[in-house]
Amino acid sequence: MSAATLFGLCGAALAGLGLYGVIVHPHPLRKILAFNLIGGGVFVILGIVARRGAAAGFTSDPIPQALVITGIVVAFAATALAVALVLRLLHETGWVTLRPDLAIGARPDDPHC
Amino acid sequence: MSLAFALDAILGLAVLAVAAWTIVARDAFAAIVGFVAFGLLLALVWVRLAAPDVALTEAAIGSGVTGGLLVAACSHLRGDAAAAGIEQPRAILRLAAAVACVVVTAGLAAIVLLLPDPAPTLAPQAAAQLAQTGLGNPVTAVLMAYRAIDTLLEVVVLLLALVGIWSLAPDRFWGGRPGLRQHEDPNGMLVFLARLLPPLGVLVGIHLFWVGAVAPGGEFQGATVLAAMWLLAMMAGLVDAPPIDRRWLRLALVAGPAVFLAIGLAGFAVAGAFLAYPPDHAKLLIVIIETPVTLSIAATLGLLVAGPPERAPPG
Amino acid sequence: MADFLLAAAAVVLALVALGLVRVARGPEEADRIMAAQLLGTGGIAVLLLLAQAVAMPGVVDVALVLGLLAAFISVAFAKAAGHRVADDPARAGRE
Amino acid sequence: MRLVLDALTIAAVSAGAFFFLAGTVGLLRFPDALSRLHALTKADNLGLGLIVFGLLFQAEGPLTALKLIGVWLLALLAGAVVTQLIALAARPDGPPA
Repeated sequence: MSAATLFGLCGAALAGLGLYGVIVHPHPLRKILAFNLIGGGVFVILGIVARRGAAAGFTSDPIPQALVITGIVVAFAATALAVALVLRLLHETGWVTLRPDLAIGARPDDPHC
Repeated sequence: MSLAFALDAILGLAVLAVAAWTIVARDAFAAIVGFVAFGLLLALVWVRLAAPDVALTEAAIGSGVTGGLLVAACSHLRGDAAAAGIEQPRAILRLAAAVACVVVTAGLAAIVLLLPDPAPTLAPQAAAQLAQTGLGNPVTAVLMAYRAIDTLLEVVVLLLALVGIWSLAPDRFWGGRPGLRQHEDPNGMLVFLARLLPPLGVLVGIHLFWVGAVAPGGEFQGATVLAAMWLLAMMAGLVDAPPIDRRWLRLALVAGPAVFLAIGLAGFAVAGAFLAYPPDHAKLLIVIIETPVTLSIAATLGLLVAGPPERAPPG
Repeated sequence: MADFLLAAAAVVLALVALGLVRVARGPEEADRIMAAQLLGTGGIAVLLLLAQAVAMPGVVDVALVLGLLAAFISVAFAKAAGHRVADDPARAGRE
Repeated sequence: MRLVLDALTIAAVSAGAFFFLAGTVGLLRFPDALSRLHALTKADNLGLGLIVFGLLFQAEGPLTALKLIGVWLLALLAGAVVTQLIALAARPDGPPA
């Protein structure tokens, strides 16, 4: 088995693991972590596409590489925004869950103090 | 089994083990440590896939800055107050999710195993035009010349994310400083590191930005190192995050995209298309774009980690 | 020579990866951070060995960046862990 | 000449790998946080240091060599400070009197 195939299967497993975490983890911060695992897996699969596309003296096809670099940066931006949303939710409600019975105002005290 | 394959197998197993840990860990902090280790190992994977540019990005952003962001969030969310009101999913749901994810993994694995041979590639096309860009690094050529519009939009996405985060600030804090004031570390060691490391980091950042034209590196990698050094100085309490309504700050944030856009529009006049460079000046223009873009990205990344303003503006 | 360096890289990687068991075992935050710190240093070593073994000079820059960011993240971890320990009522008496 | 350099590299890199072994074993086997930290610092400083030292004999050109040394000094500096911070995190009351 070639290194590309090995890491490709690795990426497939990462995407699966991450998806599981996104579904079953009740805590939003852990969901965000798991989501980044999915991203990592997808990026690695793109990476082996680039690796297999090595040609013209390049050890790896530059176009998928550029895609992945853009993807990593955008994934970070999305993560930062998601984290900010979770923290604001905590400020507002004292909870990090969206259960309707725990809506805004259900618990006035702020755990930050 | 060859040496190289043994190395790759160890690496792959380690990546999967750490990833699994970030999912199963009880404590969020432990999971985040695992995630940072995951990003670090992923950077090694990218080196093994002969993609050092991506390895740089993963090590800098995927592991480093994202990790810093998550740790900060974790210490905000500590205590059971946050965890309260969260109910664990029932076993049946977990089982269903596990089955679904196994199916997804199997599907992706099948795709990986059935990838066409010989693999399709755009490398020859990228190589053919490389000379015209005056660049030596094909990845930078894709980011800054062939698909410069993607990079322009990427920088804009970073800015939009920052606008989104700032707009989450409570009204009373608008125009204030992000985060909580960090007091200088009493025993001074952190201050010592935060005084010594940033100069080196700035040097490395500029180096990455500069060699990006001909070797692995580029403005995103360089900017991330600069942002990390800024954040380190903030953590040590040497500098404070700037109030978000400062004009110089806003200028620093938009300078990169503005210059990028201006040169892109100028492309209509000089080369007949948006973001088209006249062949003999391509590299010069790319460097003119990259310099402010690097600074803007660095400022944006730093503020993305710093988060929304949490202190009321003075006065 | 390349083979030896590749083997050395594999050995060091296996060792530091093994050390990651500490991330899972803990028991304290400090222990978890230690494993990450070891992985950081080991990762730098592996990168330098690979850069020489597969003749990819650019990889040395990756090691450089890894060193800087590992320092940054370790500081963030240590600060956060310090706060968490300080807030831990069970250990408040030691403040 | 080449042979001598290769021999030096093999010796130094092997020694470095040994210190990583020591660091890992210590991290996994030592009883308390501070002694584990002590083991970690050995791998941090000597392990990487010896590997860099070994690679110097293979480096083509002084610039690569300088960069290698720079990486090591960086890791040394960061490691020294970070391990202290970790120790404080392990004992918020500072070192025992």
